[in-house]
Amino acid sequence: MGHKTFDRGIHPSYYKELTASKRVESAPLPKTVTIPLQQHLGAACEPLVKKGDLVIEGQKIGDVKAFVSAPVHASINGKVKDIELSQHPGGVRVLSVVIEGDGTAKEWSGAEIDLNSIAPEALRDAVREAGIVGMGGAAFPTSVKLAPPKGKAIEAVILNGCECEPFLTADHRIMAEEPGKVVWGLKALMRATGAAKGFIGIEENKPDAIEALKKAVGSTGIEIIVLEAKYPQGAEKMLIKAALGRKVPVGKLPLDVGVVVNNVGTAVAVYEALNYKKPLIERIVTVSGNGVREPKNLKVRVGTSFEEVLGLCGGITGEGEKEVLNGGPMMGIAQSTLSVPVVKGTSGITVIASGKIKPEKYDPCIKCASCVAACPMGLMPYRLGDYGLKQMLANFKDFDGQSCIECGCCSYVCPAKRPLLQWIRMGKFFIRREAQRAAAKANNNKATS
Amino acid sequence: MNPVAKMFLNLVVVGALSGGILAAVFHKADPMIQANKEKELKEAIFVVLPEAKDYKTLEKKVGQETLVVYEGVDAAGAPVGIAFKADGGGFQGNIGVMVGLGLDYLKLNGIKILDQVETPGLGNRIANPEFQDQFKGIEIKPKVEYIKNRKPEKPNQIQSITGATISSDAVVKNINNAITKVLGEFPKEDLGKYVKKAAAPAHAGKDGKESPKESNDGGK
Amino acid sequence: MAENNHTLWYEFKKGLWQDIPPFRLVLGTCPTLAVTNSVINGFAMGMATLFVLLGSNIIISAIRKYVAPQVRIAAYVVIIALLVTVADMFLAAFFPPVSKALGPYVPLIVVNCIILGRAEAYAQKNPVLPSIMDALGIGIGFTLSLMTMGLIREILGFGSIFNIKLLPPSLFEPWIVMILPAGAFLVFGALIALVNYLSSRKAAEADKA
Amino acid sequence: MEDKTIDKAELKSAPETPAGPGGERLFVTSSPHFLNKESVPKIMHTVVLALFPAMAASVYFFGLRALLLYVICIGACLATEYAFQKYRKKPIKIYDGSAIITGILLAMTLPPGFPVFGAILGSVFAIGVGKQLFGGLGFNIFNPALLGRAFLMATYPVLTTTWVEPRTVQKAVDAVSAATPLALMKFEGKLTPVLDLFTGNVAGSLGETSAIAILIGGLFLRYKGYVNWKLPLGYLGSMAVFSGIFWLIDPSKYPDPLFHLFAGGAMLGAWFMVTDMVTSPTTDLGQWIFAITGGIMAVVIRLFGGLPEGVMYSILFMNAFVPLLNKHTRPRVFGAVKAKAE
Repeated sequence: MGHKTFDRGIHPSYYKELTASKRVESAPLPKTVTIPLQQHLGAACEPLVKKGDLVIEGQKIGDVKAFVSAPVHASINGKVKDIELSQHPGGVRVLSVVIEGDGTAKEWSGAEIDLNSIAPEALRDAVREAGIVGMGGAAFPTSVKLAPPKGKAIEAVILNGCECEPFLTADHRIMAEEPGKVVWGLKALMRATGAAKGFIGIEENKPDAIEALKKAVGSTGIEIIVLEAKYPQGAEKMLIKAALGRKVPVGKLPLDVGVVVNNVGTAVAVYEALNYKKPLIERIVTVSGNGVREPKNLKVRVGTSFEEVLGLCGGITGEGEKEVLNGGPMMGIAQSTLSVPVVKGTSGITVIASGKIKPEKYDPCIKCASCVAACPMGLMPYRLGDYGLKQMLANFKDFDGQSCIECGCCSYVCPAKRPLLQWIRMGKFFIRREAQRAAAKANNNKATS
Repeated sequence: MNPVAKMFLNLVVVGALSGGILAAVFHKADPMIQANKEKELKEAIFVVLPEAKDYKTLEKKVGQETLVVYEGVDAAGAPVGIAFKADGGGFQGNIGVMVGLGLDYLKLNGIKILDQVETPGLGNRIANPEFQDQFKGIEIKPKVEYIKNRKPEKPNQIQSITGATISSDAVVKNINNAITKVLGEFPKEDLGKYVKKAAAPAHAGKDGKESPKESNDGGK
Repeated sequence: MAENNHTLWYEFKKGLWQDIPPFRLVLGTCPTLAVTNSVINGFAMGMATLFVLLGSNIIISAIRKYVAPQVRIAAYVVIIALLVTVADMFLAAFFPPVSKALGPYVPLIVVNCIILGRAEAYAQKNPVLPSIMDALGIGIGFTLSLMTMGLIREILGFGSIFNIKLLPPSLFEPWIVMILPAGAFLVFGALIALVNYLSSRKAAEADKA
Repeated sequence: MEDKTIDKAELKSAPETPAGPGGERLFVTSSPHFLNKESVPKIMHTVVLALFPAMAASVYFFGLRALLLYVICIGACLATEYAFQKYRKKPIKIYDGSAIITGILLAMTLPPGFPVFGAILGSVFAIGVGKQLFGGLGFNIFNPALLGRAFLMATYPVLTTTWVEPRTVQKAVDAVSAATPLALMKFEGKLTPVLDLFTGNVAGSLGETSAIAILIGGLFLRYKGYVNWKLPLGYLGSMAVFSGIFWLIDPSKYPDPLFHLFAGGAMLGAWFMVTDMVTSPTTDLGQWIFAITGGIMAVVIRLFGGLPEGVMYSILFMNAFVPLLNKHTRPRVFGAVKAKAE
């Protein structure tokens, strides 16, 4: 205790000891990869290759002109087998390029370049070209974050090394094993945004990472902020509040308080993109959970199927129903099939065995206020849940339901096991649909008049 | 007909007829109502002054209010004691007590609770005979006192009702206050001076009207 | 004036269940809550109300064609006030203990919504005979309601019916709360629920048939 | 009406490659996929456990009669709960422990010599009117046990205020009735030694006499995390401060704060009734207002009201304000802009 933090939040059991001290292993080359053309928030890419084309590792295979997007690259050498709709771990089906590998791989290396020799604009372009997106899970294109709108100055870049999700240790290992790359990446991000200050926020439960980074930072002026281990410390808004004491206003972005937050994994990707000219085709994935025989931290090519990755860890084990999650247990998305590929935003694959963790029946709300005490956004989830479920949308809006960041703290703490977050999502969904319908109606009216 | 005139006529007719009927009913009923009140008062006085067979009403103006005291007389017309009402706040509302005081101005002849709205089953036990009878023969000097959960030891003590201390306390307080007032204003030797008029032997019908306290009760 | 075709019997019986004032119409709740701590009080209050209601319905129905609509409420109120005063005096003269127990609630019949409500809703639109039946029905329904309240409250609150002790005090400890206003609300709520439940069941059965 | 969601639906309808290894179906639910181990019955049963010290103390001080009252109240509460759930065709949930708590708390507010029929009546009212008529667990506005106690207070005013001395100080002869420390203070101006109040060696309701036993249970609950520390702290704190002001003004007329905290139902109320989850506010500010105002109310009733004890009515009174407090003391949404100037 005594470390900086934000208000409320929860202290779940972390189970990080399963993989926290396991060095990252490189996964063997996959035989085929399925690379979705949309692995980021924003516009989907158009395919740049055709069926039957030969591609090499790092070759751009999809891009689009839109500002909010990032190109995708081939992650292995081989031949384009197919371009088809395929299940994305985000839950939808998107157009994907299937590449059959030829078993060869490329070596990526290069000398550290002098940052001062590159213009910020060039840095940004390089980041975009490398297809770098936020690697914490949300997969927001990094280049967009680095290009603030005119009139808004960025004062500080914060690297997010909190990794507050239970089970996940990918960021932890990155910081412990490659602190130099992290710090260099942060400097590059600072140069790209023109920020004077750089911070790295780490939770107190990763002492070896803190130690390693402190050594790497030396006297560069970058500050390492040790934060309390609490969920959701890694949520952007919470991190900014904890580290700098600034609150991002409702409906605004970190930019509005002069801050950009990036994941430590992103910083390493930036390092490799600038020095090795290596696009984002590989990432570190924590494979853990009580349903995995041998939990591991693996360096995996984008496009490798979950089934293959799990196979490298001894496969699924355990009794009862199993949930395979893209991400950690708090915010991860459950998969209906193991054929989904690892994407740029896959920070972990968590397998929860025994579906009993989530009972089907829930009890009436006893107004214990646990959810109110847990909600990092200062909402009243027990009410929002009711309003969402009953579609009382006016009340839902009045109680600021749309500020929900879907961290799941409310559902986690609820002693009555009420699926609060699910109901809040319903509320948000109905409001969105209502707005769409209203817009459609307005359009129709315009057309007729 | 002119509508305004019709409205006017309507109201006049209805009003006049109603007034007439009311006057007629009042003429019949009022004596009986007054008699009922008189009877009630008389009964109360006779309870607290058991030897009295009739009473005289004594009045004295003290500032704004008029103090009323009833002097009980026996069959021969000789005074047997005085009775007066003691009002005051109880636990929930007013408690009205009729107090009978011996002519020696030393001992109570008895009391009767006239009105009370104390908690049923608890405070309203002040109206039970067990409680009221305790006051018979109680000395009023220096003042009436109550004690809890024990038998009274001194001649000026009564035992309060278990669990209804506030109501018991209120009764005792009211009695003490009223005694102080009456003893101050109606000294023993001056009693005769304040006689309003000799009590009518059969129907003391008009007496009630002269007592402001009683006409207040009539409004209930 | 629209005159409906209901039978006189219908006009009478509707007040006994279908439009029973305190429970179905939720009218006249003030005396229902205030004076029903014994059957006798309920009965006396009900009878006083019945008398006023009957009188006002007869008079208003009889004069309905002669009163200018603009002043009708004023005229009705005068008539009702007259009847209430008469009732009050009658009770004070002949039944002083009842009069004392009912306290200010007899004069308050003037503002009882049932009286003016029936005058407005019924008597001023209908001839004398149906108005009498209406007043009798509503009045008796009201009296029965008050007596039911009084019965329950007296049994539980005093352990007696018509001031006759049912059980020796060693066997039954009276529920004081039933004599208090709180008890009136509890019984009133329970009876409204019961009446609603019974009529909804009746309606369901009627639907089935 | 053309809807964008339709396109998505078409995509989803494309054939799926099912399942995991060996064709096993995977379990798909919405996040979070990880819940803590709390549950309503667990909370309730822990509260029951926390009530044990006070129950044991009352059996020690008042004998087997106390035990009988506990058994009767718990049994009657469970039976009423069962009857209502059965009649309303709801799932029978009498084992969730909430009715047991109501039964114990109700018994704790009764005098040791309270008759059995009264205890049953109070239990039926507490669960029936106080809880099930509102819709069952979680929907009641008032603390059911206190509502049952208030009903008994109005129904049997004599029986609910007839106390006996604890066995430990009873004189050889049959001591029929005794006065509680608060009644002694109010009507006779006598103060009971704080040590006796603390251990519970005084006349009073079953569960409220022994401050130390209640404190043990309360702190155990706090340790378990089922008591929101703001509520007992706010309630007892405001009682102490408010009564302390009067004590400082005139120590001869008003008792000291320690007396207020340890006498009567203050401890029991503060640890087990103010903290009732269902009937206390859910917001931080609301909880403070609820607890502090409740404490002040209790002292006001004790010092200036007609009754010697004010804890029960103060809590019931504040219960009525909980929906209002919840509505108007919503926490500040993270990053909320102060004034919506636009």
